[in-house]
Amino acid sequence: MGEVLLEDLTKDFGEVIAVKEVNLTIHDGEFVVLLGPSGCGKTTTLRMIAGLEEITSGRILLDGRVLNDVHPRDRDIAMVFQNYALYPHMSVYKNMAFGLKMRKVARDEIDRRVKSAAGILGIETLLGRYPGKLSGGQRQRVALGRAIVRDPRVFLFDEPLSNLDAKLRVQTRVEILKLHQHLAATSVYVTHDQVEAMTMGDRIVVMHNGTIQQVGSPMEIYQSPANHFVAGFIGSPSMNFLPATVRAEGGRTILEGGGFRVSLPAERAGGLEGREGGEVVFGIRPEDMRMGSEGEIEGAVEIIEPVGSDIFLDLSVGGESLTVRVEPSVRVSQGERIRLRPDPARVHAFDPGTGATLI
Amino acid sequence: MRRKTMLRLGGALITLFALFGVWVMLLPYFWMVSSSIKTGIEVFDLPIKWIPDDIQWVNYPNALAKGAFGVYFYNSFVVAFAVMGGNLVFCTLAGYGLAKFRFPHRELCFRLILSTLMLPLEIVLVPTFLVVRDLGLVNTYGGLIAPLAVDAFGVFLMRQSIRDIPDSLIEAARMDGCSEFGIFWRIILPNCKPALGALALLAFRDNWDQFLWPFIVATTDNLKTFPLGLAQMEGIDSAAYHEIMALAVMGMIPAAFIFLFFQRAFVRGITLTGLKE
Amino acid sequence: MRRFLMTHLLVGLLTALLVSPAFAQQTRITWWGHSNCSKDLVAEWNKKNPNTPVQYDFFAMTPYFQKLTAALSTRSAADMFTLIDFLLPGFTAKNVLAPIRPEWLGYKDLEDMKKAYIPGALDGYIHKGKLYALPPIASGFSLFINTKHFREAGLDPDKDYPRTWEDVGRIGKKLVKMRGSRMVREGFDFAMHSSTWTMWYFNTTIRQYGGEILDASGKKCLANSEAGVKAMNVRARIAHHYKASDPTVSLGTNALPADDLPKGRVSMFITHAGSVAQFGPKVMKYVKVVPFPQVDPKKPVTPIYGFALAVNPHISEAKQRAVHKVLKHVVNDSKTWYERTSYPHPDKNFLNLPGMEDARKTRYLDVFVKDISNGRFLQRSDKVLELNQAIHRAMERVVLKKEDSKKSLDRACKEIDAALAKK
Amino acid sequence: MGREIGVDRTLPSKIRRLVAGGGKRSLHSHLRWAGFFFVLPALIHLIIFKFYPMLQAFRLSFYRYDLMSPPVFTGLENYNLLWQNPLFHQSFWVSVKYMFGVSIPEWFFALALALLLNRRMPGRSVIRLAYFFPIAMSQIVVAMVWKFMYHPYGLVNTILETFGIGRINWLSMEESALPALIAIGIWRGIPLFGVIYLAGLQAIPKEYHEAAIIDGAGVFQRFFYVTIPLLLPTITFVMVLSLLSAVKVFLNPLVMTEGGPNGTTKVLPYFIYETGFAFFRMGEAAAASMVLFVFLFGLTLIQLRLLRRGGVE
Repeated sequence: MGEVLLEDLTKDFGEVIAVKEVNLTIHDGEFVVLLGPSGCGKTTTLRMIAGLEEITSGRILLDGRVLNDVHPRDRDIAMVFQNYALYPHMSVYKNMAFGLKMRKVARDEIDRRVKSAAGILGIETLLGRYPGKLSGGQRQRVALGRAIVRDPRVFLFDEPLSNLDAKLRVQTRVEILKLHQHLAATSVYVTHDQVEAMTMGDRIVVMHNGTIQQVGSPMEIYQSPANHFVAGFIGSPSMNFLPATVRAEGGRTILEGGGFRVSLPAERAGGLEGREGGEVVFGIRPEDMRMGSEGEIEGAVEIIEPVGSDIFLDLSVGGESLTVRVEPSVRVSQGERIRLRPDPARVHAFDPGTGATLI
Repeated sequence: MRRKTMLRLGGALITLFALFGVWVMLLPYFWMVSSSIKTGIEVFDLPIKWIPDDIQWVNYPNALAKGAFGVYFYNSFVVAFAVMGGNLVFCTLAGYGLAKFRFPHRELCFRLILSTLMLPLEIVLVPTFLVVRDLGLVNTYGGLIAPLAVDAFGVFLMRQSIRDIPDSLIEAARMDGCSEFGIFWRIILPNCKPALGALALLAFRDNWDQFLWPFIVATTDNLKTFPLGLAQMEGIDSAAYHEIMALAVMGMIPAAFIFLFFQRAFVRGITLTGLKE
Repeated sequence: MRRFLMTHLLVGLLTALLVSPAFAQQTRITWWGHSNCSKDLVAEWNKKNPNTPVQYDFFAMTPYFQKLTAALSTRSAADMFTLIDFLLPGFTAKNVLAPIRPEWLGYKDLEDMKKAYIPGALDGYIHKGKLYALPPIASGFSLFINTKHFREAGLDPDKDYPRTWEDVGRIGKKLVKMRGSRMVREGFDFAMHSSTWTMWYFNTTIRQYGGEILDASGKKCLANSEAGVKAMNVRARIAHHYKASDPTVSLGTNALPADDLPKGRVSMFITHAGSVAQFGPKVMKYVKVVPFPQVDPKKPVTPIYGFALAVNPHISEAKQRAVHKVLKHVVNDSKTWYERTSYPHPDKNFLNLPGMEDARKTRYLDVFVKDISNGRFLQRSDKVLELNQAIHRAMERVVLKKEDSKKSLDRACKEIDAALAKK
Repeated sequence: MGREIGVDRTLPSKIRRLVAGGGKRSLHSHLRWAGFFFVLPALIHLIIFKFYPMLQAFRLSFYRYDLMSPPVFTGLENYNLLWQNPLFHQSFWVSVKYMFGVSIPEWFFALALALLLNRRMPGRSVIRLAYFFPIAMSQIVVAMVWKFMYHPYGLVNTILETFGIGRINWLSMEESALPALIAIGIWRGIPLFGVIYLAGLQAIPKEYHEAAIIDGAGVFQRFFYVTIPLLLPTITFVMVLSLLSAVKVFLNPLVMTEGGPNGTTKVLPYFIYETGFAFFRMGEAAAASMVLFVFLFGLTLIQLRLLRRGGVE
């Protein structure tokens, strides 16, 4: 079992409120990713779960038991640290055995568990070495091994891949996922990398300024961002935002701005009801537009960025910048004026004041 | 090409200069050792003879026989090691507390501790003596050791050193089920060994050396330390330079010995104490 | 957390262990001295009196008396301790010495006791009619001359030795040996390694000129009087007029000045009786001791001093009685004392004791004791150390920087008056 | 979303905190106490053996106290006496001269030594060892050995005479006694501060020098624009420590000169010691201690400011 409940979790460091009234349920066996830019409170939340950070108010429950004043060692939670936090003066074996030794587990049991974890991670041959003599990837595995041997109810990962190079990062990502499937333990994973979050998380919790912006599966978050922030944060290159005015013309709702005029199908326009004549933020992802002569958006090509599989074009639309993804076969030249047609099902609009998603 | 020869020449000059400096630094030692194996009359003979014709090893046993030097050496060892131990334990504990915990008035605590660096013993000799007397410690090992057992410099050194140990090690240990003291013992101590070495060496040297305080506190012969024994040689036989030097040589051996073995660790220890920030 | 507390407890326990007093024996008598010359006497006592053994500890170097002060003030001093005579006024003014009881030592009273001693030998230890310390040593200063150097210079050491300070300068000049412009042998030298030695000479010389350092009330400095200036000039003339000594060698902080005579670096030197034993028979073969130089040999004044034994007033009367027994043992037999310590004893009959004939001749006891009987103790004052230092500094200015004697002494007197004015 | 079980949000935050904390001391205040407990032994020790005596000394400075009779309150008299005592002024300046006389050369020589030993040269480890050796020599031995070295017939004069310079009685001349003691202080201090500098030098990442070389900086430019600025924290640290340790000197004047000649080596700690223990004027000694303390405190404050500017917290 390993169901984690965060209730009104708040943390303030004096003046700064790092985490504000966070409520979240993490189900048993789930892999939840806390995602957000640095300083959003995700790591603080994780550390509160671990018991390393004091809770200002609110509660954390694990399987119904309040953890607030439970010592980290008694929480049955293991953590993989960003810098791995391997004890430099202990061999790999001792590093992995340390937590069990502290819990007075019998020696042969420790041996069995360390060896088994080492087997899973393929680090049997490293057991006698010291952390200083290991490569980054090896250290990463030892850190994972140290968490595994404890057989905890919850695994916490604090940006565990940020110290690895790009290739190793992808590889380890897969391994962690496999490991998760194998162990089926609840995992909370903190990262600022949306690719990691999208590929790994059963659910993603997007945080910003200490509050949860949205909780959902990767696709939910991608397709139906709860607000302007989530929409902008998820996706790469990020969603284009253009100021627009809502117009109602002949039963159709039209978003109009400098250089574009997008008309919405009736079933998508519900969220804009009563806003006719008002300002909104029109949002569209680069991949949700097609080039075409009858397109509703018009702009001049400023920068052409071929990345191999695609080409990204930076356009100037009514003085605003807009990025679009086009097929690699498309041939355009700088300064050329082109027209784009957005997929009406993928058009978003946000309240310019609150950032709330309107459609 | 010319530049290169110039550089090489410069390097050679610097090496020569360094060697000359070595002699300046070591001359007193040579003189000390040389004097310790001469007869009393030869010590100031001119021109100076570094190795006397007739080496007087007998000066050593003779000098030792002029006081209870076995006892003095023993006491110096007891005091030096006990104070060193006290420093290692208390300074490291305090350094850890100051480096890694947040508690109210932590900075004030640190400042207060540092401010004691400005209090030479001579300034507070009498009040300190009164305290020791009130604790019933006059003429005890406790009295010799207790007032010296914590040194602000040691606290500073250890704090700087421990600050460089990543917080995550401590947190990992906390999650691994270590008690707070266990963290100190199993994680912090092994990871600040070089600084501990440097602290131990300095503490040993400074306290092998204590003169004024033992002089005031030790009231019987069996509690005198080596420097007191050495100093009283002047009272016994003020012209026995050769024997005084023999004692000086012997008194230097323990500290020199420890230094020879730990100088590398010492340099490393200082290097790693976060002065680099 | 529990282990953490346990460790604290352990440390506490260890401290408590260290705290437990190392010595708790009650019958032991403790004695602090400034040198270990009494070592053998103590051993003898302990053999005879196993129930009241004496634990003798000696502390050399100047800080001994400072240590004594600290210990007396905190009531942690030994039961008995050695005290140099001139510190007595400072201690008696503060009531930290128990009076010596002549009746416990076998005398009727103090007057009776005085009769047993060389006249004046106890004067330095009497305050308001009570004796506060018992001197086993009466030490004076006499002039040591190197007979070999005298003969080399064509002088007869038995006839031509100096009687007056002017003689010292005049003869000293003849004994000087130069190499180029540098003096490699001095004719005469003053020991000046501490302010007290300086004061012994200066106080004596000013008295030889009929002056005193302080007035009768002890509150006013008279060192800059005519006698004082003359006394200071004695020093200046030997160094600068006769050039019999090298100021850069003779003064102040010279490492160990008593070493120069046996090494032949100085031909005449003033020191105390204990030096005879220190120099040893090899050196004494060519060293002769003659009386302390005077201004007017018909009106001789010499310096004397002594280390005396005092009793801690904070111990019980019974214990004081026991301490007196030890005192009696120490001073009982002046011949034994002399043999053990090589310091003359102030016993009136000291020289006439059986078995002393040899010592009188070979160790110049006649000379020493005669000088001692002309001796006067240093100026009594509870500010004596400040007096000594002020005069010492004045002397340094005169000899090293050739400052005018009067001017230098004026400054010294200013310093002394300021010190005396303090309570 | 996710508000299955919740504490009523309308409750004031204080009450919420109470509910969360359960009224007991929470885990983390526990941890804070643990930190305090680690510091506690040292703190208690310093309170007993440093602060309390210091307060006592402060109190005593307003009393006339000869150690043996009870103290008498005299207000500011002790300070007044000191102010009027030329010997105190002399001692103060002797201490200042000694302090800067020892530490300023130490700053430079120790840095030079560290630079020297940081170079590659044949037999470097042996040379290093030889230079650092004086660290191991104990103070009393230093005092005694140097006292004999400065003897009119001692080694120093022997060497000078071979160069045709006349004999000087170093410790007996007003002009030379303090410089002689200063020389010892420097000799003994250089190795320790050399180690500290060496440590600082070795902690400077090589890249900075390499970057400077690429930028075309010469040896001296690199020294002034790379080494010195990066070494600044170490430099200020050495400055503070060398001054503080120099001002404490006591044993050398005691053993070697007894403060003479003419008071030219009577450093303030010696003055304090003498006034208290030889002249029995503890109150005056305590007042002098206070002056020394305030002086050091001021000096350290100035230096700490420099230190902070140098980048050390």
